[in-house]
Amino acid sequence: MSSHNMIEIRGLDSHYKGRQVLFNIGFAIPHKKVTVIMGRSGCGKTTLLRHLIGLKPSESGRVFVEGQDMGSFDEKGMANYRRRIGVLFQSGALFNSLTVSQNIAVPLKVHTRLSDETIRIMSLIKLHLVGLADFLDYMPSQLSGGMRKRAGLARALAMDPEILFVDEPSSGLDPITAAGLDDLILELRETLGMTIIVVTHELESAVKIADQMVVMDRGNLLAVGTPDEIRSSQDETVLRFLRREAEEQQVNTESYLSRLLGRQYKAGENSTRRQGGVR
Amino acid sequence: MIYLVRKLGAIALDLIEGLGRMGMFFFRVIRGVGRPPGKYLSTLKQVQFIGTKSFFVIGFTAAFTGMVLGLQGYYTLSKFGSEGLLGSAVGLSLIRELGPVLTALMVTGRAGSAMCAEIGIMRIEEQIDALECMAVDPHSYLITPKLIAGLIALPLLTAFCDVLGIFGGYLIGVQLLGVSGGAFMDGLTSSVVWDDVYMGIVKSFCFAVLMIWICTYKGYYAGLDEGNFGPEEVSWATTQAVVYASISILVSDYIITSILL
Amino acid sequence: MDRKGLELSVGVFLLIGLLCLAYLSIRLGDLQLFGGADYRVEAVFSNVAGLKEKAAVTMAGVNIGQVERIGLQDGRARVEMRINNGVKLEQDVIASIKTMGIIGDKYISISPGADDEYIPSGGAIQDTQPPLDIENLLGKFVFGSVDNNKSSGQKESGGDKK
Amino acid sequence: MPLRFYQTEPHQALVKLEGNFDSDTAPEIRKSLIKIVKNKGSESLKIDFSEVPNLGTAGVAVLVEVLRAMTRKGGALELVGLNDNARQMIRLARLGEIFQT
Repeated sequence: MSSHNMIEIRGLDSHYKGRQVLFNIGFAIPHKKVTVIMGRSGCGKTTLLRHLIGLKPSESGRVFVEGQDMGSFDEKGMANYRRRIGVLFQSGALFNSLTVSQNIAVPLKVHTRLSDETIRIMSLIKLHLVGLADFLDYMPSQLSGGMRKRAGLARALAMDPEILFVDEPSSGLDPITAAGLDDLILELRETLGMTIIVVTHELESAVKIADQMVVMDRGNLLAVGTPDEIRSSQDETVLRFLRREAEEQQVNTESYLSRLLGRQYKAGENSTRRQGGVR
Repeated sequence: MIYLVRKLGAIALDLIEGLGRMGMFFFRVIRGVGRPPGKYLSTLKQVQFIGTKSFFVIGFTAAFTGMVLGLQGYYTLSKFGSEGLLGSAVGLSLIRELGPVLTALMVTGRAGSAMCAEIGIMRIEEQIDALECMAVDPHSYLITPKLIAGLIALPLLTAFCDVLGIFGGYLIGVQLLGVSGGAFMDGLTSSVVWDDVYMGIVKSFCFAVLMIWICTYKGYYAGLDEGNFGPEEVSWATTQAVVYASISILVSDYIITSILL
Repeated sequence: MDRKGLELSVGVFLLIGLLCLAYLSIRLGDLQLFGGADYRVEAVFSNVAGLKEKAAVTMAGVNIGQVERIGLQDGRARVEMRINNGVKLEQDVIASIKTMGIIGDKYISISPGADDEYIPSGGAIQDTQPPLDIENLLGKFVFGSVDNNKSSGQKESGGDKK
Repeated sequence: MPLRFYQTEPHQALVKLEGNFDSDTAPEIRKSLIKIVKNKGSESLKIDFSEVPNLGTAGVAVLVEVLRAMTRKGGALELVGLNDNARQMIRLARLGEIFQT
């Protein structure tokens, strides 16, 4: 295991309700870099993320954290790993019975012996960072979706994590706020040397923030490289993906017709893999 | 035929897996008692939610149940000329049976369903995942306070229910139907013994555990069977939680009665 | 809700609940919180059919204690009772088993004595009377060897039961 | 105890911190610092960070508290020997101007 890799994934398969959603994924996430995992919605990005934060145990294939197999972590090992990470979920996942500042205080109250006043100042610092300092005592239900997401980011940063996982940071945000979030991610890497993993389908923001890009399609790894490498890639599917060409159009027509007309219409290989999976 | 046998096997395996999961769930919740974070405030909130806010409902239920018992008891007992036994009839049936069961059922409907829905929503909104990712044990953080609060609140609510029910029976029997107040109270005090009160308390403890366990478990694993997590799964889980909790309260009531009697 | 309000409302709940519980257990359930408020006496009966533990012990119709345990001793029934401390039993009291009402519970009635000495804690009542054996009575009535006043009532109730 | 206290001049105090100043150590450091601010009538407090490899947000928050306590007494707080990491941390908290880094 090379020491400059924070996380390494090898030969990871994943099933969800008897359907295979990840096929033999393998790549490495370098230290103190921004890695963007890209792909259309439903391509397995979020599932991959759940493997990386240990919410889904890997069946075949391994996930290594600094050379240690995550599958061999006991409860304590997993807790230690999770104290080093921060996760921003797609919906923000704020606890809706607590105010914004209480939300941020949750990990601090559980893991540290800091005084209430220190915790309050820390929450304020984090909220200021994401531009929500005025909303300290709001309930999550009083915030807009974008604000909730930013508050979720503040909570993910509460424990000064070494590794930050972000699921779809810009979905549901207005363009200006989304750009602000991208800048913040870059600033975090720059100033604190955080290892950041971002899952997104927004090509523009991906290219802007990524040190390394991972392109996925239907549970398969298409390409790994710097944004420049990806852009200059010769691989057809990657190119199509980048050009957002209606690649699905033809294949989809086929599978669409087959679904409409029933069995007699022979579906293409792609579409069978997509719906068929493991029976 | 083979298909049927296979189906049976699958059902049995599912059942065992589910029971195992329920057991593990309970174990983790119990284990959470001694673990950080401090549970003072969250337990207090839950006591307020389960206890204080159920006062009105329980009081109402108890008073009217007691009144009906007074009415029914009077007409039945007066046929044998033993109206004097009304006090002991009302007291015994409330303290041994109706108090614990009614309280548990009302609390299941009022607080258990809400708990299930609350946890279910936290599940579908990834809040439980978020807790896990902060290395906070959701069992200990979310559910243990509810269990402790349930164990505190339910016996007290049951006692409140008993007293108010007896009051209701007294009101009807003595004030309305003219049974002698002394006879009512004397029948009550002489026939109720500590064992009856003890049985009521034991029952309410068991019901508290069952109710919290089932309701939070159903919420925690909302949508697990279907594999998708949405509002429908939460509402389905809530319905199931209330039904299962109520049934197990009634079944365990029979079992406890037959053991303790 | 702020913390003080929360604590107050929970406090009120706990207070009311505990009061109800205390009322049930001490006032109605006769729970003895402090030992030493009573003393033990035993009595041997030839027959205690129908008597249960926790049954009342009375004198002149006043509750003075309860039955603690019923056991067997040499083919006879040995009954342990707890008697309230304030009540002293003379050495020559008579304990008899009676029935409350027609179909009511069995209880022990102690008739007062006149002796100068009292039964100490752990002592025994010497004179006892078993409950009326209704079947026995009925048999005697059928064969006409029982006094009429007493048996007519017994016969009726016995007949009801059968 | 990762804290050393010197009274350099009658009205000046110097505190030298050693070790990480993060959420694990912050509670203790906070207690000592607040005590120093309260007890000694120093008009200015200097905190030496040259032996602090890592400053976390918890540390920054404690510094905010100390600063507040000092200003309330009319004193001043000076941070010296900050390394890059600490400087970044303070800047990230948008407190660079307040602490004059």
